[in-house]
Amino acid sequence: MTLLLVEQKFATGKGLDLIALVIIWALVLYYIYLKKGEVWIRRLPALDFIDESIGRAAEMGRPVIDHIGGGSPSEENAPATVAGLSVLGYVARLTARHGVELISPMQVQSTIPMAQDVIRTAYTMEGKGDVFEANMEEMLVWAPSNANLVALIQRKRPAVHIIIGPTWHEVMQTLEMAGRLGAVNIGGTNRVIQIPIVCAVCDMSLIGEEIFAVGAYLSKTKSMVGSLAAEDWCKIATMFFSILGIVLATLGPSFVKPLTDLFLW
Amino acid sequence: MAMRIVRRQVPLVLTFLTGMIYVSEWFVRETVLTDMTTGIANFIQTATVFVFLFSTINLTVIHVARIRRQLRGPKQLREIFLSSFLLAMIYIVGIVSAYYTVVRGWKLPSATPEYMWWYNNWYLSSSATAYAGTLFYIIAATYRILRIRSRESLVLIIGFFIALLYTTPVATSYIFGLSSLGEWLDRIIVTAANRAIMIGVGIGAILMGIRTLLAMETGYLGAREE
Amino acid sequence: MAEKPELKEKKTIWDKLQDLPVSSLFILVILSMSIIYVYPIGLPVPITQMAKDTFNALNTLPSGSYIWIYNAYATGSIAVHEPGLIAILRHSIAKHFKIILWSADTPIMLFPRVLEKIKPDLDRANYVYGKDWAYLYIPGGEPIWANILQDVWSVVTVDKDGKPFTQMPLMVDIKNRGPTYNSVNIVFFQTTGGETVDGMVRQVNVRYHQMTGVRLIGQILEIMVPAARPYYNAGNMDGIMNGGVGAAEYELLLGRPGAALKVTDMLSLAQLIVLAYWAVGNVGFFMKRYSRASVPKGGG
Amino acid sequence: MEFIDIVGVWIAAILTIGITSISFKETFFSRWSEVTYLAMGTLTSIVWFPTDLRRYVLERVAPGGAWIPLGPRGGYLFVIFAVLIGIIAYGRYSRKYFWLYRYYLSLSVGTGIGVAMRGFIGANFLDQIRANFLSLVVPGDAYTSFNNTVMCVVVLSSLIYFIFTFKAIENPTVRRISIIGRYFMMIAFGVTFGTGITTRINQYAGRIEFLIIEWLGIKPIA
Repeated sequence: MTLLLVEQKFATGKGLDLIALVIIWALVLYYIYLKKGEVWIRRLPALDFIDESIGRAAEMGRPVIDHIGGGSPSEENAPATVAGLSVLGYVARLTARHGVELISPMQVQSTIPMAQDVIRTAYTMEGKGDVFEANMEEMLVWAPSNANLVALIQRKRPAVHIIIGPTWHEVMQTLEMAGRLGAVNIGGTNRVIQIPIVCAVCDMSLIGEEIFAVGAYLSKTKSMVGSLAAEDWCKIATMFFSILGIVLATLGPSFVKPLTDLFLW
Repeated sequence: MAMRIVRRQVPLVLTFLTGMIYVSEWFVRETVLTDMTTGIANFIQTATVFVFLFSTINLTVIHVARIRRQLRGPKQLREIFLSSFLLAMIYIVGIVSAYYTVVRGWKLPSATPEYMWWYNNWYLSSSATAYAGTLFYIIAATYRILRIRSRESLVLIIGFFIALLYTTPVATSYIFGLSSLGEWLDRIIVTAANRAIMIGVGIGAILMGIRTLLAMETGYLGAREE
Repeated sequence: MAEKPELKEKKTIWDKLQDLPVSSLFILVILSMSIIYVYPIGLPVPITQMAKDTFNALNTLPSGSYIWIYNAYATGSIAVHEPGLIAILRHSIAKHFKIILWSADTPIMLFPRVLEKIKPDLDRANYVYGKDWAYLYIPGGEPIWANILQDVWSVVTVDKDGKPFTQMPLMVDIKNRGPTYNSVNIVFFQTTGGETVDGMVRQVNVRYHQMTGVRLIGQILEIMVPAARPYYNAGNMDGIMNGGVGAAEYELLLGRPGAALKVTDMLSLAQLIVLAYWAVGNVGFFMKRYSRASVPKGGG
Repeated sequence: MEFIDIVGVWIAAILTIGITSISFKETFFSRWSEVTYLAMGTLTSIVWFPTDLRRYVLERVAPGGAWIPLGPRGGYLFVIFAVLIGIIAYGRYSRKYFWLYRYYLSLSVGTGIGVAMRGFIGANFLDQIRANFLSLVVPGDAYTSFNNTVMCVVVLSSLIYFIFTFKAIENPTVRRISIIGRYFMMIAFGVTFGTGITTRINQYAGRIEFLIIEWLGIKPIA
């Protein structure tokens, strides 16, 4: 009876999804609260590059453009938008410290307040809250489409152009124009179709999931870095199951069937 | 302290609850949960109706700031002319068209001939060109950036070269084996590499989601209270 | 780019080859595309298996089937998606399918352009709006598509112009046939965003293919095909119309040459020009590097 | 053709040329076109406001509904609360009340994260693992066997490239494997870049078509 009830209440075909999600949650909690985030992490060269290039922008006296992409926060690109915002927060602290002009073009109306809060906090922490208040609207300039972004780049001639977040075709246009005008391009996106373009055109690029790791890396808090280890365990699990599946499939279709069924359960 | 809870903790709890409701709705067939997710989606839809002025306010404020500053040379004048033109267009065309859609019985703007004239001639042509204009950026990048600088870029360029030939109809009809080679690359290498990236992006996004729901990644709310 | 001390180095021909003004490339591409548009050569267009499958997915259905068309293209790709939509509509009309289109804001604004072109076909086949075809305004993503296939009446009850479904025999008929998925034989979607493909496969193919045998085809941009091809290979999609080239192939298969076919000449020529420029840049780069390497150290 | 249509075609042609010229160089003409486009894009949200207001607010508080805030249509209280939150979002212009909009944001981000999490776990993670279960030896079909082997190598080596926190990735052998993965990804990127050019040419062809046929009135030779 109870089983029947469970059967009725539980959506079919999603059994393993739920188990995997629970395991991932457990792993994250384990690394954060029990291991206290004591893990080794490999260097991401793109991040040192951000520091360097903003320093160079300060020497040249040219602005920095940081763009978080055109994803809406209430859709499935939300995680990438949040990742873009954490980079924006870091960049804003650096520009506040060096006294470089920061411009963050906004493509979606509902992300304007988010970016505003991030930049305001960064400037306040560096003791330059008044600079932000005076230039708020110029920093968060409304540029909904590719042509506006390109024109903004042409007008401002940035020294550094950062674009991290969910991006569509505008990434090609902005990166190329910024590069042609002599800016350093740093890019990263979660959208599989646009990754090749970012990777081919940028001076320094973050491929795919690296943009999610950046937030944790930049925060330098141990618990955040710890959660990256959970991510790696997921990849190890992927490899393990893939190899298992490949071995079973090579032995014969009847061997792999139980495993396939498990994944379809 | 109380303010801090209202300002900061309650939104974080709300984020957590909303996220969890959406995730559990996926797994459990329960009318209450479905109703809640539909309710939240509708709620956001309704609330989003009102953010439509953010962009206009931003442009207006920048315009006023430009005028307030002393006029300095032709460049400044040019900017002022352009932004005046911009705001005039937004206010006049926008408000008049909105007025007409109301007068015509609250129909879709597409049923308003006055607006459709603007849409077809002003908006459609410019947006279509802006989107399609990616062509010029991508070919400029091809010429300027795709140089064989290192072994890695050589590999990238081999893929690029084959793909560009493979998608040229005339080349596939004259070069033997090109279309099967291109299709093989597309079907095997690209699929496999995309799959690895998709797995990574998926895991990364889920972990990012967990960090956000656990209120560790609070970047979107500002890193901390001032 | 930090200010480097200016090295007074004479510009060689190789340097010049590397820094040809990009505007020359742009003008060359625009001019060649325009000229070949006016004086087409008619270069051959090979027909791929994918295009044949797409065509057959529609062609093998009995007449009187229901085709549902979801449009989600932006203004920028009207040159790609309009010919595709027109070809599919012409084919459906010729096969006497019942046609239901649905979309959000932008494609509705663009639809009059398409309607103008298919008007003769509609008249010839005596298609009546509301009886044989309908256009619905339904914004929203994947969750909404799931609801549409379950019961379209629960999502909307009026068409794009506000005409109630009760006055439309087609929609009444769909209601009388039970759940909406009984009246869906093939779904065709057009999109410029990658997420639509995944969502459509999940909602149409994965949920209903085994139950009702519904077919799924879609027209996507060429750049999205590598990401979508796994679905086609796995049989989740019965066919993919490969952007503008796919539309041209479809026009050829249908025997109604149209706008897409004219573009293929432009495509061939423009791509060859881009390749030529790219080659020139790389030759400059290599020769420069080669001559640099042969000069004794100290030059820069 | 009426006068207003002729004006329309001319404006469309001027804007087409103007927006194209942005990619060449910044000029007054290109800036004017860009500003026009910005205006048209921005005023769209104003034009749609009455429609959205009717559809998402007024129709939801139409008579015959309920006050209880649940269900697909939502109750009156729910809608009124949403309207309040929507208006509160303008609190961002006040330093004192800027925290108010966080309520709107938290729901919005929560939704996005929830949708992403539940969607990605199946489609991007488990389904992709399942797609890897390929037989390396298909009897009597060397070509498929070869293809499957290549696919497995590419997927596994690329995955190793993305590992962040295991010391093992500093091991030279593992490192070499991850570099192989990176090379495979580069080929894939090159292929996608190449097809990108095709896509854009096809799209721009539409603009050239417009200029030639509708503006210049030249009929192409069939």
